[in-house]
Amino acid sequence: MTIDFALDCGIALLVLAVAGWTIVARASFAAVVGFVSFGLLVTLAWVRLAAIDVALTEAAIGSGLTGALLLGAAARLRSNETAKQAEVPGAALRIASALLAATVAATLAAAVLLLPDPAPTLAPAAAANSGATGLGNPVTNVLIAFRAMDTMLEKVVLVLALVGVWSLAADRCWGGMPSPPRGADSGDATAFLAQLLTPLGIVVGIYILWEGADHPGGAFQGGTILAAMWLLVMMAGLAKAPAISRRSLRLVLIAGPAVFLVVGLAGLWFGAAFLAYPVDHAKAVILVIEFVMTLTIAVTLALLLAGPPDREASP
Amino acid sequence: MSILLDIFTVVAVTAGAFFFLAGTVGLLRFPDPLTRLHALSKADNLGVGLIVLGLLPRAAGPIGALKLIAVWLLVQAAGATVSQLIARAARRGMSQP
Amino acid sequence: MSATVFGLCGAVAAGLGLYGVITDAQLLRKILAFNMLGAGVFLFFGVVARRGAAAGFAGDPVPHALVITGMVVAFAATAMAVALLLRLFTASGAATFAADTTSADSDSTDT
Amino acid sequence: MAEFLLAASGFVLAMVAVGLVRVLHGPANADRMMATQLFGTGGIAVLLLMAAATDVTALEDVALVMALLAAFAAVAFVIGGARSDAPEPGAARRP
Repeated sequence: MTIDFALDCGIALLVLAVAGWTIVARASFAAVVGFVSFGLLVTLAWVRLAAIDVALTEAAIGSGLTGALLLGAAARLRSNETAKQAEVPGAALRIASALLAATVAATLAAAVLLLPDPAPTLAPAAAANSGATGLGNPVTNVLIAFRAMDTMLEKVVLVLALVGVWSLAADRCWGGMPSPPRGADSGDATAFLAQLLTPLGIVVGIYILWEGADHPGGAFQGGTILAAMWLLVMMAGLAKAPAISRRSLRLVLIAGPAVFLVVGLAGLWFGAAFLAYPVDHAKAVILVIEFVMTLTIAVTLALLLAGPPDREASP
Repeated sequence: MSILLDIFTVVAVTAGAFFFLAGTVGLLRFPDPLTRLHALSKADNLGVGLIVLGLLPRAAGPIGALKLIAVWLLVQAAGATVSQLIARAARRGMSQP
Repeated sequence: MSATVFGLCGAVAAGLGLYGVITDAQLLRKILAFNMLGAGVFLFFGVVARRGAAAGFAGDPVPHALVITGMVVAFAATAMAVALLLRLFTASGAATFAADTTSADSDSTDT
Repeated sequence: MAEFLLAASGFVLAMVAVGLVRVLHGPANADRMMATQLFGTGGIAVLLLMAAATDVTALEDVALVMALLAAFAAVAFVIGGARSDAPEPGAARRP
């Protein structure tokens, strides 16, 4: 028991130390490395909170993909950094914002300490209804069945964000290809790593998706791993980013929300309500949704990271 | 039998932890990025290997053991290649002041 | 007990993130700090979930699902913000808000 | 046995923490890139030990994902860091 507690305290202190270092670090590159370390430590915190599904998501999206995204931006903004470092705000503003931040942190901490006891929970409800879907992982049940509307709208948000990113392209590049960050001359080793890791990563991604039915895992985590592998191949220069005007690409992008909508409307037509799954085939329908969703998530996340197209489409 | 296996686990995990200690000491003591990388990648990979070895008797059946070995192989392969990448970056960084 | 530790940790991380969002001049660092603020708030959900452990689950699955959705949306928002920042940089050569007043000559394209 | 494994994972985590302090301190970007390497080995070991200590085999999947994403982040670091170290391609682009 005491070892447990000491380990928790150690992880928490480490998270905070890295967080503080990241905020005060001078160079952007250092700050992003600090942020990725922060994310991986928060993954350990989620593990200790017995939230394995969330830990998987944090490791994949919160740390890995976000880190790569910020790093790509930092590299492009590099020429700007030294010139603008003088623009730190004055001491008065910094003290005021430190006070504000401390107040917010103290309020949140007080809220943690004053949480009602016994805690309100929906776990019994989730357990009672888990028989309806035939899945063993309660988090997947909530995501795909009990709160399916949230998940469907989230897919729409992803596609909208991608539309937003693409709309920042220059006019002449519209329909062209994005250029994700690429190794200039580190050629061989990057290519080797991509060739080695990608097949393994695809297997792991599908495995995590498959496990998601009964154990921690699922479409988000699996899709993120697939996205990372695609990006790795593009970063190593082994594959080009697709032109965003490609019809097949766009079909994959809308497949996830579309399947969700079709199932939802079918539920309205044949059954009780929007997104009501057929009672006898709930598991099969959910697995189809998850599979299509994984593909859409993988492609959307990878393209979000690749940024707006900046090369004209080659004929 | 189970006591023997437990002793095996304790010995292997302790040895693995020792190599993590050695890697950290090397990281702290060595003078330049290339030697630090050497300490980190060599010692820590050995540490993971020994810890996986120690945990094998406790794995959930042959499938669980295979998964542990797969994790170890993945760490080995990725670690070796990533070290190579970082070493190149370090060399480039040193050649231009 | 351990849930409370991570709750306090999340609270402080959120505070640090907020401080970074306000005081860091570079927009990229603001985006990064905002993600840290978000991670702190997500941990808060984790505490509520852990305390709600019941019915044989180690935690309440509903907050877990909310956090997973939230993380994906946070990534989408971050990608959007980074794209806007890079566009601002190519259009005006600026990567801070302050540049609007200090180097007004360089960003005549936007106001 | 569970307590020994948990203590071992705490020890390895402490080693990762000390290494992280050293690595983040720099001074070269190449030092900072080692942070992923640190998590790619040390973080995996911590997770595997925790998995064995608590009998939650799903933690091994987290270890698997962390190993993959650490390698991915390392490639991003090396590419981004190389760009940051390279001489600037003609100062800021001004219209």
